Amino acid sequence: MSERLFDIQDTPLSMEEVVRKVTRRECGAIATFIGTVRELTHGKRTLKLEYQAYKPMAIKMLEQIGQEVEEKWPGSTIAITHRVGTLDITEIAVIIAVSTPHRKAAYEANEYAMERIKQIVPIWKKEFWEDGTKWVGDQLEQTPYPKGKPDVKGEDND
Amino acid sequence: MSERLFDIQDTPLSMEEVVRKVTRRECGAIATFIGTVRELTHGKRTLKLEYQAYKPMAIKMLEQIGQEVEEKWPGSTIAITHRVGTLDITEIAVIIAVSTPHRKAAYEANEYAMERIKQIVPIWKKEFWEDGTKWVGDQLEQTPYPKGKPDVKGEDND
Amino acid sequence: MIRLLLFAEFQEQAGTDQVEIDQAGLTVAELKSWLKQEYRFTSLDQTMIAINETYANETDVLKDGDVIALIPPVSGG
Amino acid sequence: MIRLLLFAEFQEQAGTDQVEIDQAGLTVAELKSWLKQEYRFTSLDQTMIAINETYANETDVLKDGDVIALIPPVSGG
Repeated sequence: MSERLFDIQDTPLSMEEVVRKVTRRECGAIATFIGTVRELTHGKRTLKLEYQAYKPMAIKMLEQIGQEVEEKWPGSTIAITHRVGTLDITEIAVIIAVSTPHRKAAYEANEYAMERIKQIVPIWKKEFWEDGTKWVGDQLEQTPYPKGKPDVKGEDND
Repeated sequence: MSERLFDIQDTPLSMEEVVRKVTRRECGAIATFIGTVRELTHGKRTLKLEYQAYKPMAIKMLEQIGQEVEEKWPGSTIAITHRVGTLDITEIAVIIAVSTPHRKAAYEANEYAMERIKQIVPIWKKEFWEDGTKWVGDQLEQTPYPKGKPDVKGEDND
Repeated sequence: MIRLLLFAEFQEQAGTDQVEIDQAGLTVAELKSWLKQEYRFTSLDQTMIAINETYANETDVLKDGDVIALIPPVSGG
Repeated sequence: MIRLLLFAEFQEQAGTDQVEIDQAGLTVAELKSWLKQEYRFTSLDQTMIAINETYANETDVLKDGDVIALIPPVSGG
């Protein structure tokens, strides 16, 4: 089992493993977010997804998110693993686990990390529908890079 | 394996099991909260904890929280399992899993459920320290029942 | 008869997890007063009463066959 | 030489996941213009350039030996 706090892998993700990485004696709260492949988006049926990553850079960006989280929520520990390859409906695409001494911070830090993943981590999703395929990441989900580039410093996300 | 969405059990809790109960094809987001036994609280060292529940009523109250969540966040599914008995440091006391079509609601509903557990579910925690024991649940953590009784209708928690 | 369930500190104070009481007709408020005298329980003021697994009001009346529980401030989670 | 990594739609448009280019000295902005002509890539305006695994500015200059990547809007999570 990998002990990397931030990882990209092409095999099914294990909640137990990611949560274990952040479990510590001084923490009473662990908030976990699990992103799964949803069948219907805006009424359109997804058959499967494919995720592709620029792996070394994606891991660096996940590590940066980790640093941001630990600065904003002192005492927190975060681990993130993102899946790549072909995923079926209900399979897990990403797991974020954050442990903190107190509960509120665990939720906040987790949500922050998820927002940042969607902004700066070089991972792309290809949707497979009954009538075609598309690499998403543009206006389908959000306006990308409103400032012309990803907000790599994180100033705009409080 | 139990298929009760709301349960009290005296054996170690499984994240995989609780998350599986809320995994659905139409949901892309699952927020999980895991409460673990923390070693230090306000600088005092905990050796272990004991949880006791009024089990049938506790399950009824968890079910009520589930109804509240499904009313407040339509389309969500929630499962909660609470442990009873003696727990060592880092063992899991409670798992709350909420699946929703969209991410934001999963975090919100999860946090709401946790607040409600601490208000209305008849479960008690006994702390074991090096110099003694105590059933907590009074001013140590919060002022209980500010309105003279638990807010069983949930009006005050938005 | 009415069955009275005891948890946490009350269970330890009483040395048992339940007792039978013959107090049908009392209100919840009257039950608390009676318990203070009979069992010398402390901290009953912060304690809720459940009747048949539902939180009761102070004015609710106990009936024969009810299952009553003392619910001190909870601390799950 | 400079290695140019391609992902997602660019990888499919080019039919390969990387190409070698001999364009040291160009700025990132100039590289984008060159790529538009050379490969007829669409949607380069919304695409970031990474130099050696770090997001680059439009004015950064490519050096020999750099590993460049086209980063279209990301969609992980």
